[in-house]
Amino acid sequence: MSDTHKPKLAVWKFASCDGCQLSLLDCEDELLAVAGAVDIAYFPEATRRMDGGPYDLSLVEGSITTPHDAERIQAIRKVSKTLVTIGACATSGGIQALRNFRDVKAFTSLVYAHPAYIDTLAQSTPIAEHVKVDFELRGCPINKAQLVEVISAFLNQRKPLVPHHSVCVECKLKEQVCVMVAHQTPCLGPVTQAGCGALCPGFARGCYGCFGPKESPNTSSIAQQWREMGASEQQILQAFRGINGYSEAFRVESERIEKRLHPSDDPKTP
Amino acid sequence: MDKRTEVIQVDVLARVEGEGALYLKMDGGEVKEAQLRIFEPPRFFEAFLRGRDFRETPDITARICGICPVAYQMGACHAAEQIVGIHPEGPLRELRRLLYCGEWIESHVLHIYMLHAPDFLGYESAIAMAEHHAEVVERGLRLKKIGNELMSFIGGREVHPINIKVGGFYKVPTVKEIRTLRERLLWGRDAAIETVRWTAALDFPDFNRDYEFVSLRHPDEYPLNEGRLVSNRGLDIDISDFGDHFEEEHVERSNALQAIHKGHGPYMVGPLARYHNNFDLLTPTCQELAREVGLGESCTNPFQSIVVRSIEVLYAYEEALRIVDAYTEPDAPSLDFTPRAGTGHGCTEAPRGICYHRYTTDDNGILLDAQIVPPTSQNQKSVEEDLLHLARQSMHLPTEDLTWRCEQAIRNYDPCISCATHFLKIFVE
Amino acid sequence: MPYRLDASSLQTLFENLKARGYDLLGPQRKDQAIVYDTLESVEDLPQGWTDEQEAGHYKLKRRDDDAYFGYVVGPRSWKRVFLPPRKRLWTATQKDGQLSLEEEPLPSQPIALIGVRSCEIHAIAIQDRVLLEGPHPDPYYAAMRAQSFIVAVNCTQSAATCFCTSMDTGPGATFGFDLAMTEIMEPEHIFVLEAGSPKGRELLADMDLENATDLQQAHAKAGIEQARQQIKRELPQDGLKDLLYQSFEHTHWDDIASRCLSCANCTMVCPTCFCTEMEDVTDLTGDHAERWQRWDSCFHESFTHVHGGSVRQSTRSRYRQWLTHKLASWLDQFGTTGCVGCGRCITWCPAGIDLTAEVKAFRDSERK
Amino acid sequence: MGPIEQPRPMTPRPFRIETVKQETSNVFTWTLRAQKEGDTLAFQPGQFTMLYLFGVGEVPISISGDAEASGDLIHTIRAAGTVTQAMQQKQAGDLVGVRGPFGNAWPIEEAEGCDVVLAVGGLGLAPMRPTLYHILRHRERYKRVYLLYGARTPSDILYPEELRAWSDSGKIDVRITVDVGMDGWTGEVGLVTDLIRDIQLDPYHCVSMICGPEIMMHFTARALFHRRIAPQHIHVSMERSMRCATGWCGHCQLGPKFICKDGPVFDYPTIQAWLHKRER
Amino acid sequence: MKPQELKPFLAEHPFFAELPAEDHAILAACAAYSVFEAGDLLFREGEEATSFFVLREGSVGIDIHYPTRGLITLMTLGKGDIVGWSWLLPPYRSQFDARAIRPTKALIFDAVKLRASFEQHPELGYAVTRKLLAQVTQRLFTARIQLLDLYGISTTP
Repeated sequence: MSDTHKPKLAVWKFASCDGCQLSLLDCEDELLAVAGAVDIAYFPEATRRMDGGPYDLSLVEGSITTPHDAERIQAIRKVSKTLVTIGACATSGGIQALRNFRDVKAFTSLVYAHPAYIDTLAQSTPIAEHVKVDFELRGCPINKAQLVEVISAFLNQRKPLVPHHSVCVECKLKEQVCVMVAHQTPCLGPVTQAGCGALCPGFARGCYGCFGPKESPNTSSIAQQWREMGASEQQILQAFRGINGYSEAFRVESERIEKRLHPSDDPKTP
Repeated sequence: MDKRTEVIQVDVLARVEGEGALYLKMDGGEVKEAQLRIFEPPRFFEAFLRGRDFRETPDITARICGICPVAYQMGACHAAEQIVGIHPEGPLRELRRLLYCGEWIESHVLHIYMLHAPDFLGYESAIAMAEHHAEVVERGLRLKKIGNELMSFIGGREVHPINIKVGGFYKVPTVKEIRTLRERLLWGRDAAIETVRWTAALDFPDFNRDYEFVSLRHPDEYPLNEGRLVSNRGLDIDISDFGDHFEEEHVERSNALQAIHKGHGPYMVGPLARYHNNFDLLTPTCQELAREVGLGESCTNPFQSIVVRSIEVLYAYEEALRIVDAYTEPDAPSLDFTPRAGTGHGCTEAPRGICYHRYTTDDNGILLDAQIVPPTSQNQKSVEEDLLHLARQSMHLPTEDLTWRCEQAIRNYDPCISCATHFLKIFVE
Repeated sequence: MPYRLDASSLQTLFENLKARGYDLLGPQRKDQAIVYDTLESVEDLPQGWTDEQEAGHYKLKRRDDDAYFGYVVGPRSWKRVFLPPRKRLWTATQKDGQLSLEEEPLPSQPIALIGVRSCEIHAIAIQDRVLLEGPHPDPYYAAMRAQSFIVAVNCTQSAATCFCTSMDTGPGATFGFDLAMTEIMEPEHIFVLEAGSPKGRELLADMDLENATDLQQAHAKAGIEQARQQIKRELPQDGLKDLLYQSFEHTHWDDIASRCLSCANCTMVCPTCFCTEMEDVTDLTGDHAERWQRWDSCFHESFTHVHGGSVRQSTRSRYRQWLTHKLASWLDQFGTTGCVGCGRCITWCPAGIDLTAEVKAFRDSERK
Repeated sequence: MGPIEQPRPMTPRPFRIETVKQETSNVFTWTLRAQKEGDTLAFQPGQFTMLYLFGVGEVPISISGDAEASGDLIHTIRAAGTVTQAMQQKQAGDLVGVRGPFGNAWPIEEAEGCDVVLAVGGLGLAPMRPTLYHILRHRERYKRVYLLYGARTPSDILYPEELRAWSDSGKIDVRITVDVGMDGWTGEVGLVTDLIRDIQLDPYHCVSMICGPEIMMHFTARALFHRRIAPQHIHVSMERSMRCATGWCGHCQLGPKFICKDGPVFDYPTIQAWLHKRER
Repeated sequence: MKPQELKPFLAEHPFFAELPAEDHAILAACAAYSVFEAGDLLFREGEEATSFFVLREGSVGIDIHYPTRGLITLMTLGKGDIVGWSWLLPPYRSQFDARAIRPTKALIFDAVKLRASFEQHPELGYAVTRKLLAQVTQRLFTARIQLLDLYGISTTP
């Protein structure tokens, strides 16, 4: 039933939890419209049909963690006109990039009896470290409205309307009360990119950085505010070293804090 | 056909969560090997949990699986709460159950309508199916959407909810707010009944096996959050004894670990197991409907798991309605506690079956050790045995049909391969 | 002529407004703050609560009396009424070679704003200049303004972050209201009411109230005077414009930038900040498009985006733009400062940056 | 036919693309016609409109047609960003939305009785063209008129036939220079500022209008100062991020000025101090 | 043309006008009057720079040959401009081609003689070098602005 006039869509998975591709299936109201607008040529989670490339739009979920995947992404890039990464794993290495701060060999033997069977890279890296990425959609998970927006923008050949400003802006647009100022709750909102809809402050908790650093994030200043609110260095370190811990701004700040905590240590040691 | 020699290989299994492959080797009419190969790369959750604050476990372990994050969040909370000696009761417990209903609905409906049903009707996908069965697919999408709305309502969002914490929630809904769910749930209950009738009318291969069904059992309720671990072969243990009765092994072809019941072998977890062990605790509507559609109190045909899942969807809708109607606001959104050293266990019924957590913390609540056993790794051996039996039984089918049939047999389990690789801790001392 | 209204009769004022077709918007307690939202009755008012404010700090506290308006200002401002955070401007459909645009209907529901502070009236007056007095008046803003009824409440206490006395914008309301009330707790809990417009006079006439006594009027004055006395912060205006224009290359901007999160909270809570973004969206079919206007901020990199990059790339340059605009170039543009001294940007800055202190730093370094 | 309903300033009016003319590899000219009868757009030289491409977005574009010729609306557009690139894909018959006109005009009246120096760089010729049309129509009102035009390469020269015709008419002294001479170019190679050196003018009765990249305008103004032309008689057309064009959105501020409502045309002293601020 | 006949040209030319008359005499001794047809080369890239030109009329292009794009003119020079300064400093080699675009009249100086007379009359050398540097500075400015490729940039989204 392939429609040759429609752009061909492919969805690819690397190391991830599946949540971002699930977000596409979670677009209950738009799913059939998406299927009407694009030709879903490759999306194993949703269909047995697996058409070959080239694809007009590839959505890539997950990070690169094995030598095989490092090769696979090259092949995918070659058959994709536009390549969009979806989610924190694909854009910043994801939570599994926490391994990047530790010794992965020790990790493997901790989890597997026969680590020799496991073929893994020392680091979990974002797709953009391997191939050219046309657009990165942030989030853990991505916001499904933003996903629909990215697909719409692609279909209409325009720039996706995905702001890079802080979570605070969304929070204020929703007229929520600032949890940092009014509740003294540490929050990463001021340095985190919007996109979630300022969910956590709406539920009276601090943002924990699902969408990664915003444009020009002042991580040192927010760390200082956390300190003044009574957070320990360890807490601040862990806050930056979370889901987007390997994204540059958060990584640099966490390494700075780590140096304060362990002035003489090599950053690789746990 | 009787001397069939062939290797059937499906490199990328479709309509399963995560990436796995099927490998079937037949030689001279004998099925030599049947494997569910998992090449989803490992993500080392248990390793990087070490050194983190135990209060972070609901947020971190949710990321093991985007399909059933609540299962991980609940297991993590329960284990953590056991360490600090708190036990959220009343409205807090009910809200957790309501959230879990949302996840069951979302996950089960996704599997029923989008992943499994196309097999029975011969479509490559639900989208293709929608061309001829638009009403059915739309019903499925709406049913699923309500499950997601339930999760967003309580959890903030459907994937990786943010409102879950050790001790309860960050914020709880008001009675007025929760009642807004009612109309949708009523519609969902009716649609769930239709779903049961619709799935029961599908054609099922004649395939039954004698499984050891392992699930939770709670004296008063169909198990979601808690209970004892039981089986149809006499197992009846506290969840903290999980490690004494189950073990995991690492096989070469797989990035996943496989579990067995010590001294018993492979076992099955998930809807069929829960249904078998807890039929008496389903709502009357569920029980009556099960009888009406010809499903007994037990089901041993894994292809019929789609019907059992539908029954569980109905249960989840009815349970959600019950909770919504009876809800009163708790005094506080969560219970207070002080971190302390200890070991805690959590085991809940994820849509795919039991999901076990065990954490050990120091005085400050920093994790010293973590073990997480997701359902799919527990089912993996059972899947392979199904494949073995099915291949023998279906030797007469042309390759294409046999391949599809085998794929379908894997999908019977709604395997979540993403989860399967996050797992399992082996003790290397 | 001022009138007296018993505190216990406040609801009758609300009823009178409702009877005239107004929806009421006013203060209430939500998520540990006092915010402006739809009011049903006096029951919704934050009676007996007050707010404690400092740079980067806000806390609700119980009062030891039952004052209805015993707080200062919260995170929301009235600009949400006239310039909503997000609003759709039009919907377009393109089909069969035809392009049709449907404008969003203008609002038609009259709104009564209950509890508007003097500084907030000044803020509304400033936005009037921006959005009504230019070459292209904003039709939505104009419609809302024309339909609104303003019930001012004079401040009888100040927050630590207030500096309206420096800006000459309070604490008592002098214009721009239909009704102004002063809440008096002692010796009895009453409001001294004054009309500021024909609409207000008409309403007061209908309510058939007693005149306020001289003593009651004196109490009201004293309350306002008390608020004036409590003000601690100051932002002297003399030479401020030139000071900021001349400080363009000052190193103190770097110091601010080391603390500034460029999170835009200050601009979102500011009652005069008017910058917006125009967002064009489409649906998946490509047949429908919409334009939305939403609050934007000069703290965003995208704000000055032109092909090839942004004009203001650093936080330093963006903070400088904000402060210089607010306190200096605003005067050149609109003949008024852009600041009313409400202190919101100080309170709601997660990093506690205080513009009065930053301006003082520029002044002090100039004097050296 | 009833009266034309005035749309709100933020609502585009549908216009149809009548013709598309490819000027250079990435510059094209649209002739647009209002879809509602009588919905023509009266404008003054120097003003701009907001052009809306359905589903893609909106951009400010200067009007480059003849203000005194009734009827169609003419825009010369460079395909540079997302929106303008998508615009380049459009063909005659397609619809676009138009808001405007917005902004102020070139000081064509102030220039009467004076020598006129029009200095343009790159695409800056397009916004200047309405002024040239005006001057040609009312040539007797002006003294010496120079068009000094700097382009990147000979193939980037806009409106070459018109330039030749203007030059040949003897009504305007057209001088062109390019940054890089290629393709057998025998004209000048160098900066547009170099052209100022050789022109004859009466510095006390001279009005200059400059349109081009900001740096080009800056140096051109400087070269004119050297010729003793007073800064207040030098006018430039500015660009900044423009979203609403109505003065509401705040994006286009340059110091105390809004480019969209106070400009885009400014006399040099007004804008000078802000042109050189380093926004670092 | 005799050196003494060249002297009036030098006195009028903006490049030399400010110099004292005795300097004009020295310069004139190194100079000759020359005429180029359109297309004639004044000098060629890589050759020894033996001459220095001061343009009186016409137009000269400074060219470079670029394999895929042919002849590219980097700048044009006209009346009053100087052409060539490679003769002043080692290794005394021309860096570009200089070609008459239109019929061009110029004063041509013998660079070797010129350098020698500068050695003898450092004040003259200094004065000419200053003049030369002023033009070099102007051309560097032009080159820098051209490097910005200004007309290629648009601020339209």
